[in-house]
Amino acid sequence: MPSEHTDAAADGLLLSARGLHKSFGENHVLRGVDLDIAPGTVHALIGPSGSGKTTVLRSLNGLETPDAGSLRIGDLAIDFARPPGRRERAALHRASAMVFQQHHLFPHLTVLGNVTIGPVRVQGRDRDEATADALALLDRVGLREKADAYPSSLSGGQQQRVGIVRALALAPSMLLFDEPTSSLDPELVGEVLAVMTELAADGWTMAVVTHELGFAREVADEVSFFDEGVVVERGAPAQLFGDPRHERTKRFLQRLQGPFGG
Amino acid sequence: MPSEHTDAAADGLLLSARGLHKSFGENHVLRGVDLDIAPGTVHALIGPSGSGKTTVLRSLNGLETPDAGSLRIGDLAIDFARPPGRRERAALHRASAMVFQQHHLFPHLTVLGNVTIGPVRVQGRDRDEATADALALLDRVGLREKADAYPSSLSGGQQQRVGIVRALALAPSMLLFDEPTSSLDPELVGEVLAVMTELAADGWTMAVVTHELGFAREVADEVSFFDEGVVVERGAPAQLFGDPRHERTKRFLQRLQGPFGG
Amino acid sequence: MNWQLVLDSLGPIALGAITGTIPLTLASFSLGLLIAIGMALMRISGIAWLSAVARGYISVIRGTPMLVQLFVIFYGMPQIGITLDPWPSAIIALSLNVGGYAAEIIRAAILSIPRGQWEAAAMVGMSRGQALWRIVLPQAARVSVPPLSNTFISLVKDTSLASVILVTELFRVAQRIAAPSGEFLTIYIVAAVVYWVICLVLAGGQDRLERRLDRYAV
Amino acid sequence: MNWQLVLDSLGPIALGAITGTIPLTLASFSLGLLIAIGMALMRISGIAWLSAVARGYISVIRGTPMLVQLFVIFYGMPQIGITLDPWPSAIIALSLNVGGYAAEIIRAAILSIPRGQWEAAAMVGMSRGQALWRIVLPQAARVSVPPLSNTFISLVKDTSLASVILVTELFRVAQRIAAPSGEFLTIYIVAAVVYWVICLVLAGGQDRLERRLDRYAV
Amino acid sequence: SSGSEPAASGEPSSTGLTLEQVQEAGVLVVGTEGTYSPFSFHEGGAGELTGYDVEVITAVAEELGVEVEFQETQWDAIFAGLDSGRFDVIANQVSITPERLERYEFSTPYTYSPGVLIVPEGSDITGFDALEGRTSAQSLTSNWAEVATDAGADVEEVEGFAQAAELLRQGRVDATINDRLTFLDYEQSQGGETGLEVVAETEEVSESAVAFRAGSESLVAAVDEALAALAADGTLAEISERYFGEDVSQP
Ligand SMILES: Nc1ncnc2c1ncn2[C@@H]1O[C@H](COP(=O)(O)OP(=O)(O)OP(=O)(O)O)[C@@H](O)[C@H]1O
Ligand SMILES: Nc1ncnc2c1ncn2[C@@H]1O[C@H](COP(=O)(O)OP(=O)(O)OP(=O)(O)O)[C@@H](O)[C@H]1O
Ligand SMILES: [Mg+2]
Ligand SMILES: [Mg+2]
Repeated sequence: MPSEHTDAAADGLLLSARGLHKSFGENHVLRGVDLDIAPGTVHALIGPSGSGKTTVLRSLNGLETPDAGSLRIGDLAIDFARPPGRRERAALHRASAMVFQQHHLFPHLTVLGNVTIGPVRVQGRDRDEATADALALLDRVGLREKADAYPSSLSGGQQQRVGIVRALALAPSMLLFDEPTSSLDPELVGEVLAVMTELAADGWTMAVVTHELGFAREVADEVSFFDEGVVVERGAPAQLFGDPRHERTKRFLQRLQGPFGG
Repeated sequence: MPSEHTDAAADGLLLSARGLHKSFGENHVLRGVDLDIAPGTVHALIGPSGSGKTTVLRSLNGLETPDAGSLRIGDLAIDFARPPGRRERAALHRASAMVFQQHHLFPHLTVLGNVTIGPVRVQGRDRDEATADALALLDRVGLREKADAYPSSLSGGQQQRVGIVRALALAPSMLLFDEPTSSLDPELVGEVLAVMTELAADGWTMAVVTHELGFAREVADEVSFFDEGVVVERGAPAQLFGDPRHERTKRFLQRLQGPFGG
Repeated sequence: MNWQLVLDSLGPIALGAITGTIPLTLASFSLGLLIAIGMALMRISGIAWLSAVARGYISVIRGTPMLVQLFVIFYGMPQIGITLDPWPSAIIALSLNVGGYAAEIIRAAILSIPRGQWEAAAMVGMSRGQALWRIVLPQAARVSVPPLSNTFISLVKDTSLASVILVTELFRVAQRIAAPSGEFLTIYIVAAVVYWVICLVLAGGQDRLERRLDRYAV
Repeated sequence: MNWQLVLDSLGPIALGAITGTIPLTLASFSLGLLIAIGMALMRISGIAWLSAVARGYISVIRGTPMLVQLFVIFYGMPQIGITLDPWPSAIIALSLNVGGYAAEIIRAAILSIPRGQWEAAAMVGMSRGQALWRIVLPQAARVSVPPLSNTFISLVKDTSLASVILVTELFRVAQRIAAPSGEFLTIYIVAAVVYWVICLVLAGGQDRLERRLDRYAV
Repeated sequence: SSGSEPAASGEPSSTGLTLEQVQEAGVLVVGTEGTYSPFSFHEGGAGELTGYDVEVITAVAEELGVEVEFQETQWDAIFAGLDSGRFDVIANQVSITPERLERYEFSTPYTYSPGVLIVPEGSDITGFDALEGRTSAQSLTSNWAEVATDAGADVEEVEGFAQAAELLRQGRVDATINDRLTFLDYEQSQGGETGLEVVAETEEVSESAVAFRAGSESLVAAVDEALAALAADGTLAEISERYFGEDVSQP
């Protein structure tokens, strides 16, 4: 279940980003990105490689620092006009939790250790309580019996589900997914998408970078199409996939279907 | 173009494997695999994870040694009743060339170095001649200007295309592909499949392990469906995909389409 | 071979190992590791002057003979008013030395941990310090055990240099025994065997540690 | 500080480095690397007795003091009829030593190269020997440069031990200069500075090599 | 006699040491090798520290009315130890040389020993003039290397007499020059069967004495007095007879 402190602001949004800019050296990667996410909704981010989707998502979690723009998540508001301090970045880490493409589980900790290290060591929760919660979450994704296994002994799909549980256990106000299935064998993709679908149904607020157009179509409440560092087009999935307004969106959707169909 | 020494035997087949068995410890992975490939045809190998597809392909190239069974490629015939010697394995390496899933390019050599090291150092060909041929092949896959780049500076799709050129440059009698696109970003898959489609049109004999059912359907002449170490069903793609005879085949094809369609 | 001499020397030499070589090695290695971690972190801190200090330290320590470092600490520093006893001096010199060599090993090991681990730790809410101690260093340990054991095993034998600053250890005992009879070759071989036994024990520990850390090999 | 003595000693000590320390280091390191590659290959050969021989060699070499190894080769072997001159003895002892330490480094580096590289080499038609020299070792070099430079820099200073078997090098020259007056501390500091300069040059070489090998970093 | 010395008792310093300071401390700290037989070594190898120099300095301390404490170190650290105040004096067959006289003070000598030219039995070298172009093994600790060089020999430096003897027996050097006393002791320890023989003796006699930091005049004077007293009452001669079978404490 989503944590209680999911606070919508006056505008009814949980997250609102305005005019995010970011350059890596000469490379102007974000060129004014706006993003709005209402509480309890799933927002899909799609677009070609290099268009800045990952950079936006990492900015939301405080792993990347935009050069300009502003961001509000819940009651945390940050203006990137001046670089955020250590405190502000820590607050961003706390506000959302991320599921990485390459999962980045901690290989030297067991599955349970991966899930509880945040709640126990960082949030200072009671170990027994955190363990009980973690086991309940693992149970939900069908991995309770793997609690004492090390990540290296799990399949890719199992690892990714542990990554999701690690994020859930932090009780964030929203979840961020960066192509959570793109490094998985085709047969394992299903099990991860199924878990994500359930979370959406439970009312979690989610931002999902994905190439799985099927998932975006079925599960997302809203889709943003990125290209060259801006949101070119946003809308409900039915509209954006069925009747894309921009030429660039159309071309992208065709290209992704590939030469041999889906 | 395929090399000239593509020799079909009396049965009209370039490759014929019979009763291949292989165990890893307790794990009986291949349980009597038969495979026939006619010269100039594309044979797709599909099936669930762990069914033994990679093991078969590696056996064809001599990277794995079956415990029993026999294999004929061109005029090379090997009976695995007794373990093949170093000579026989070397002959297997020569008979076919493999494109690996993870490409396994040599990171300390340039693209050109990767492509020419086999012809020059192993086959003893003249360096200038081999270089000219390699550049021509690179040109074909659109990578001539990357000849002096190191693999680490290429995108995944470019790396995989170099892997294909490295295999072509060996002038083998057939090409083996082990899921050549499954580690690629969705957008890069197309460029690799396009090259493979061209090679098929040129008349190369190819064995392709793939999850890209679209490619198998359009390009393959024949498809073998693997499960638990045996070929459960083989046939033309239209028949096998359109009207699978075995329950297992049906279930697999459904699963691969996934919860959100293709 | 004078077997009687061998037998008679074995006891005192082993005693020298137990009262000198082994405690000196253990103390210096533990301290040295701490120094090394500090220096490695300074070198990769990205803060120019910290990094320069660490570079200078590593360069001087690795670049000059330990014998001279011992001399300077024990015989040189009293001339500027700092007089330390033999054991503290030896431990300082040896651990500074370990610190210099091990810093490079640990630096390489830390850099070998993928950036994603730091990021996952930050995402989970850890400070950089927490990420270092709970996530990165435990993983770096795996990579650095074999080269660190080279350093450790070298240290065992380098402790013999401490005899120039009045520390009595294995090799000094051997020299004493060799002096009256002149049979230095025989006695030195006995000493070598005792060193070898110590190093065998260490190598066994290294194997066990490597296997344990391999539990979670990626 | 006796500055006149410092000035007077600098020339002879530097000469000792040029005629003793440096050639001894270079010869022993090159030979030692070859031994190390051989031993590393033996250890991972999968052939039990080869692997056991390599293990034993590495254990004895790392486990016993180089001083004793020098003594055994120079003073011990004549007793079984093999008499070698100081320089050959020193090069043998030092390169055997480098071989022992570097073997473990190179073994770890070879094992760190993914199996796919061996397989791609086999696919291309290479023999195991060709795969090793053309594909695996060049990549292993990248991983092993930093720890090997630790070994190299240690060797520079360990050459001073060769003075006990009559090789005249930097440190022996320093001792000779210090002996009549007893000003060992001063002269040793001069010697340390000369060692340091040598090691700075080596560390510079290491940096350049690392950068060059990083060209194709994965 | 003193009073002008600034260093407080017990606090090591690189300046000289007065008799007063030693008496106040009640202990004379002596630097010695402990591995130099028969002058400074351990009984049977692993026993108590003993030897000619050790006994002489112990007797001197007794005359001064203070305890004696030994610090054992390597030869190349021994002067650094004295400089840095790690010990008060050195008793380790330190020969008096012009260079050392510039930096240190010495007591009256308590060992007088000629050098001997030692060769393998049956060698064609019969005197110093036959050393021209031959190789001689010499310890760095002694000054006999100069004699060898002056005689035209190539010098190989070794760590001690035992190594020199080994090289001679293995035929890898032609000769060695060392204290007669050292050779006598070596012969004794080998039961007379050394395979080596003395073929000549130097004119020059090496004089070894207790070494002090410069500025220790009052202490030197007291030690000289003690040595004189020990010579007078036959103690020195008695110690010497026990180690060498003759009195080497007098010229
Ligand atoms: N740390 C970095 N340093 C330099 N450039 C970077 C960095 N991270 C990203 N970039 C560059 O920023 C651009 C956008 O990258 P980003 O990863 O956000 O794209 P994306 O939309 O997530 O693409 P993909 O679908 O391939 O993951 C790319 O050109 C990338 O090379
Ligand atoms: N070198 C090996 N050692 C031990 N077991 C192995 C080895 N190679 C493969 N296996 C096992 O053999 C079985 C078949 O593996 P294989 O890679 O051939 O399957 P696959 O059909 O290619 O599957 P995937 O679609 O996942 O690539 C698996 O259970 C695998 O774990
Ligand atoms: Mg991305
Ligand atoms: Mg496979």
